[in-house]
Amino acid sequence: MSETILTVDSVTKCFGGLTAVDDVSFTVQKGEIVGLIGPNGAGKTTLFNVISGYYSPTKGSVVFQGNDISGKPPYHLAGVGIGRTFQVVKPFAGLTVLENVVIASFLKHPKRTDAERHAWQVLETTGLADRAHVSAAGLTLAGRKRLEISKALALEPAFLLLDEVVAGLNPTEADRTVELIMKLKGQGLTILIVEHIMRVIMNISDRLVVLNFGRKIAEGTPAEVCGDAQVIQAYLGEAAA
Amino acid sequence: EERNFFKIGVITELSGDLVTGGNITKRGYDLWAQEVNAKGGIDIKGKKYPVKLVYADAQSNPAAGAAAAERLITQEQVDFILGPYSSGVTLAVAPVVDKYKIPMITGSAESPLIWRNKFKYTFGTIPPINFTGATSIKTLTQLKPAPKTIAIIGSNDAFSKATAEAYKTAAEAAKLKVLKFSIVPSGQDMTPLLSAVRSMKPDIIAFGGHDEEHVKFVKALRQIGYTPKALLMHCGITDKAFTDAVGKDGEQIFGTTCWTGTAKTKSKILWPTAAAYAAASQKAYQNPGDYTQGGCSAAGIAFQVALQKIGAKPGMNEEMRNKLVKAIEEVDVQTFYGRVKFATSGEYYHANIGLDPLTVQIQSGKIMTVGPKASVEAAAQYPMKDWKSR
Amino acid sequence: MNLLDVQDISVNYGDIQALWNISFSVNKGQLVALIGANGAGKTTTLKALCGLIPTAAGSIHYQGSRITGLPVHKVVDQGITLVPEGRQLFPKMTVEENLLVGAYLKRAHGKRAQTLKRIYSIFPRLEERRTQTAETLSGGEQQMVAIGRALMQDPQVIMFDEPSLGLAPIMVQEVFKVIQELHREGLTIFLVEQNVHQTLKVADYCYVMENGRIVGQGTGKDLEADQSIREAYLGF
Amino acid sequence: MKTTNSRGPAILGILVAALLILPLVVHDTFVLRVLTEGIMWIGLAIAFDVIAGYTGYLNFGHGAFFGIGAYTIAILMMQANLPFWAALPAGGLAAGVVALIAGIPTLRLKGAYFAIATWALSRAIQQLALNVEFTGGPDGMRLNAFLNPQFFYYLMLITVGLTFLILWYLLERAPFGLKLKAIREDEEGAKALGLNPTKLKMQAFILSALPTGILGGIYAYWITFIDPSSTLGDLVSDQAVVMVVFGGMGTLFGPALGALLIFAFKTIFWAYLSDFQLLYLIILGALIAVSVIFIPNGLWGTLFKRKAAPPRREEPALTAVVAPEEGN
Amino acid sequence: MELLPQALTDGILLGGIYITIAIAFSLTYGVMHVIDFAVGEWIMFGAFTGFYLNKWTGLDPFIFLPVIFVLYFGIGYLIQPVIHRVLSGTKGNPFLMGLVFTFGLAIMFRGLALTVFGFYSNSIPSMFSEGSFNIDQFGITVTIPAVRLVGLCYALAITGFLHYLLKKTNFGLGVRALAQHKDAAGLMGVNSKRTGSFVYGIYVGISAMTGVLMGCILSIGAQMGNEYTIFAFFVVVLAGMGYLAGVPWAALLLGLVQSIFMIYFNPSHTLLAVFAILYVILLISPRGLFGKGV
Ligand SMILES: Nc1ncnc2c1ncn2[C@@H]1O[C@H](COP(=O)(O)OP(=O)(O)OP(=O)(O)O)[C@@H](O)[C@H]1O
Ligand SMILES: Nc1ncnc2c1ncn2[C@@H]1O[C@H](COP(=O)(O)OP(=O)(O)OP(=O)(O)O)[C@@H](O)[C@H]1O
Ligand SMILES: [Mg+2]
Ligand SMILES: [Mg+2]
Repeated sequence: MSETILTVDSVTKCFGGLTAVDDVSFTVQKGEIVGLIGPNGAGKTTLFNVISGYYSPTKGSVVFQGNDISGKPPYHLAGVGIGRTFQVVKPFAGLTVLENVVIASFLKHPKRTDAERHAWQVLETTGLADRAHVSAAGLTLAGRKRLEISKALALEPAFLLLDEVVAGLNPTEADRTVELIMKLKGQGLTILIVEHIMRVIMNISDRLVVLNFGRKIAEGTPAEVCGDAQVIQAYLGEAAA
Repeated sequence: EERNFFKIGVITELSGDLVTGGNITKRGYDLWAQEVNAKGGIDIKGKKYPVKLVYADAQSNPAAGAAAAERLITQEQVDFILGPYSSGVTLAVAPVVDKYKIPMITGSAESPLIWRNKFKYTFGTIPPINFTGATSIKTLTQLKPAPKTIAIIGSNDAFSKATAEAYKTAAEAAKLKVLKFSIVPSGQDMTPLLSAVRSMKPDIIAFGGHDEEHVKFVKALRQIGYTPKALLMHCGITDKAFTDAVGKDGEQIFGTTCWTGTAKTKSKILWPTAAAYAAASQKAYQNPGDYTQGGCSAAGIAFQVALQKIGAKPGMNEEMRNKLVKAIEEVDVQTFYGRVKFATSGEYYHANIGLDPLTVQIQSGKIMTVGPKASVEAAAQYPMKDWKSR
Repeated sequence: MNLLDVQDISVNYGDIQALWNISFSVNKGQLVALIGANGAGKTTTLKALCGLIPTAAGSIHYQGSRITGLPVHKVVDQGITLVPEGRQLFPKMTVEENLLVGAYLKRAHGKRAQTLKRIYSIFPRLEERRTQTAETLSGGEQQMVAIGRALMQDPQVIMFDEPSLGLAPIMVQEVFKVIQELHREGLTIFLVEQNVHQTLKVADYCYVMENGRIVGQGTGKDLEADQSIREAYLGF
Repeated sequence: MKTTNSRGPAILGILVAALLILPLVVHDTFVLRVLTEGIMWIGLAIAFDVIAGYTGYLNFGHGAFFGIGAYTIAILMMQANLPFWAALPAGGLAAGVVALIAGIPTLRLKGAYFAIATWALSRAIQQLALNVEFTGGPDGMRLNAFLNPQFFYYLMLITVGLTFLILWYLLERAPFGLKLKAIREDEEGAKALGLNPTKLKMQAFILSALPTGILGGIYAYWITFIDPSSTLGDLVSDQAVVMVVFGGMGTLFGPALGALLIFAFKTIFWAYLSDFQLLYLIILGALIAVSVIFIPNGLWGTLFKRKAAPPRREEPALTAVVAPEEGN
Repeated sequence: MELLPQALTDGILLGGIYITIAIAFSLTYGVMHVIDFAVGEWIMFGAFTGFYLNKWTGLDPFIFLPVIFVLYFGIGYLIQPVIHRVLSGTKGNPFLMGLVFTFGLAIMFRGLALTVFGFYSNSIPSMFSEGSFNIDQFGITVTIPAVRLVGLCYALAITGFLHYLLKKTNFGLGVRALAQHKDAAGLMGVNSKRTGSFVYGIYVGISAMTGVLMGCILSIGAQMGNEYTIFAFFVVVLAGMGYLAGVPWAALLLGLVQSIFMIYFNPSHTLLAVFAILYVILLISPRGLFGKGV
């Protein structure tokens, strides 16, 4: 497995005077799970937003499956196979869970009946099928996080960006989500994930990229990164060491 | 339908932007009906038929006006109609009354547009503004020392703009130099514009607008402290409400109208004189009434005269109504309002051309006619006294 | 006597009942924790306690007097405060203004200069950022402001709703350190957390919630030893 | 929602059939006129709801499309001497083109800003009509009278009926409606799912403008007189807002019901209680205020307990920045 | 060119009027997130109250400003809970509902006013309506009507007062907190109901006082409200909704545009220009002139 699916090439993103992402480069290979970690405010979500087209990079470029996608709008990227979730889960609150997913299914299934059938399948996979007709606003946090994943999956993406989909879940719920992620990996999906819960991130990631103050300070297997003095000092804290 | 009273539809603006004008027309129609009924009704060949007014609010909206006409005609089965305050609503109502062949006389709408359309069943007792506007300009130019320059401002609604244009045409004809001619959006504060006007020092400032704008205009002029030799507005100033609102700042303002409560008119029908009408109005509404209200009462009288002439009884059929239209076209009568006679051809088709337009001036809170010569009650006070020394 | 006494409270969201006859109590100076699955009703419990949502039944007593049904501003006036889920700072205000709003109450207003100093000594980071608007702070910094703001009220009971949520490990340790510190200083603490391991370590006493009901209780050690609790809430 | 989807069309079918034979039974032209106007308001309300209820953009300048349609037809018929049938589509087209041109910049605005920008735009258009020659300025325009009540009744019925059907298909059956709702709920989030909000909003705006312009055109020919204050004023926009909110936003039946009831209330009051004309304003105002308090979901939403009612969004936008990890 | 000083003066004075109309309105929007369609009607009610008080007592209407403030403060204070209820509803879209609610109020108030006050226009006389200051120096001629100057001073005083209240008092801190996050403000001990009522009361009170001023400068009538509502919206949006500090600048800009347009361009296009400018500014800067609206 060494086909590169995503290349982040010296990406910098500034907001006014603030450099949220500072000259970050890394690659993601097809089929692997890469964890993106770093202290709060390190620029992880910002980098996600750059990759998924919400921001265009101030400098640098993002190459996806050989095409330069920097600056392309999100809906275009959804079309070429990039699915993402949001750290702040925002379901379409006025719609049902099913409708939420159907909207994403339209991308590959323009007919409404097909889209609905596909959405049901996705909900089965993510374990939300029994809540399909519930208003999305009535879901618990765990449910909403799962809905967030369902919507991204309904796009039938090749590459998935998950932003803190486990945060706030209790350990059991977290385990179920981890299982789901592993299952998706099994289906050949490539995943870039942000998470603060070490128990989760260390277990599922093939590789880790660590950001601090917008810069990449480390990259490697979980074990390598855990031992990195800089990472301990900036992110993990003494207790973890 | 057999009835022993005349059922008359009234379409006017009882709500919406033009509620003020609409209510003034209502007073005019009501006062006429009251007076007729106090005398037992309209005397048709010795039998008296009282009148009953059925109102329909046009909501200051042409569509509502048309619906009102349709309702009054088809559901209320009125004998004829007294018409709206504004030209816009009148223009929407006229085709409907034409279609059903129901005569309508409006006591107010005075845009020249109505008459150009030559609606067969629509009449009006107030002469169009382009007909009346010239008189005042003429009166002013005859004053000494003769004014040489004029600034004309009009609000951007159909009536006010027509007023301003009428003044402009008349001023150019009278060889006055028009220093400024501006149309302004309705309801705005005109102070900056008047500052510009002030710098040109015109002898006359003429303004076409509605009630509320008149008040704003005078106050703005007063606030910037420019006193022209003559300030001319339209008939709006003849309403008592105007003098009430502006007080002594209203003194010596000129206006154009075709009737005042002191007009020298004589009549055998209902009120013998304008003064008698004004007194009746004062009694009913604590307001002597203005030319719009008078015009509306006169519209009733015009119907009355035509009905009597053809001996029409309530519940007229189409033939009778056509006769009535013919009779209205032939009306030529002296009323408290002056002579009512409708044109039967030309650009004033079915508008009242029997009246002599008047130039009036507010003197000691009263509306005095200062021109033309035949109607003069008092000499024009000219030039206007400075705002500050009042 | 219990400082805070909750008896049989129920809460509804429209047709849905979220809490079913919840009872528990908190002693003065204790650190009591509440754990449970997502959607168990923990946040709801906290909101009901401080009057942010109405209770359908039951009673809440604080220092022996009934506070059920009091509006939130009256409850906090009595000395209870909440560090809410998601921090809920005033985004356009600076750090210092956020803290000063904490001293809005009469009780706290007089000594606000003093308390402010103390908070800056606990969180020196905040003093560095005092003129920065809250919305531009990092997640951990925001959490510090939220805690500081609650402390500005000079409360006797402070309730935390998932203070470690979304924080980097190093910040989580920091927050737990502060909580323990406040506990040592004698504040009464009611802690809702998803980070069950840590929580059970620091709590004097702990309640477990499920589907809107209290289903278990005990000291932190007891619960950690309990097999069913381990399976349900500790994972792995 | 399921129930309205299946039963709604059936009830609607019966209703349409009744409406179609009505003029054969009822000869009272006033009743026909009132019905014609009532149907027109239904059309205006549902067209308004495409952008307001489905897409979440409250257009306070909806009346501008109506006026543009009316003026286009008046100008084409009176100045270019086109027959009505040729002018009518142009009315809708003109409104659509204005929607396209105005939509590109305005649809970038959010919430109250969009509402007020569209309102300012409609005011500007009104001022424009007051100030150019070919519209007749404040004098307005008169069209040649063709006063056939049946003709206008059927024309209005067919236009609004078709509008309803097309909208119903697009919004309730085809993916389009659901996509619009996604934008209403969360425009940013919708992008991640492959939706192009700019394009969809544009389509909705034009879809809202087209029928409105056509209705304006029919109105002009029917009433025979138009001027800036009656066709380009606040009347249409204001009424549309009230009708849609009263009936229930984000559905087609809600606005239709709202339009019908409010129009009926107005008309009955106007026709039969005209002595209380000012009381009417007081009652209408109070009715609006009270209905907002007691039926915040609108009549339709309350009667049929829609689950999909947009719930209350807590502190808008602000908290999102501060509280990236939102809980419940 | 000789007209320029006067044009600027007129524009600034007109701007002063717009400040008075909009400033309190902006405050309520900022705190309660309600777009009050009835703002013009509050101005109208205040104007008529001043008119009748003057008529009955013969005293200068400015003397009654405090009375009118207190009276309308009370009315606003009492009405606010209803608006609050609408805005904190859990169903529908409360923001829209609030908008429609006040829209209903405005219609009702207009009907009430037409019934009670009648349909005539009027004017309020005051000791200030007479005088004016004339500057005639260095070839510059400028007239400043006293009553408009008073209006400008009033506007600045109110602006100063609101600024002080919001920025320097504990109450103001609570108000600002409430504006940004209702629940969190409650947790800080801010009584959201009472504070909301206070703010709404202040707004209604100030608007009513403004009405008296308008009656002295311009005219009054039962249907006058609509015009003021339009300009209040205009200024508040231009300033950035709820951004109080932007209001004076937006108001002055509006006044100046109107004045300069009336003097130097075709006056008939004044409103066209005004609306077009609002439109264009919103497109360039979607959150008002300063980009600081909420
Ligand atoms: N739209 C924006 N405008 C200005 N600053 C921003 C914006 N978005 C993010 N930032 C800033 O950029 C920095 C990086 O933020 P980002 O959200 O990417 O952090 P993060 O690594 O995801 O943190 P966390 O773990 O807390 O979610 C922060 O300082 C943040 O305040
Ligand atoms: N505003 C609301 N409207 C309707 N239901 C709600 C609302 N808030 C919470 N609920 C429901 O009440 C139940 C309890 O929610 P609560 O937020 O108290 O859970 P929690 O234990 O705090 O969960 P978490 O760990 O996810 O924060 C859940 O089923 C939730 O869906
Ligand atoms: Mg993040
Ligand atoms: Mg919670």
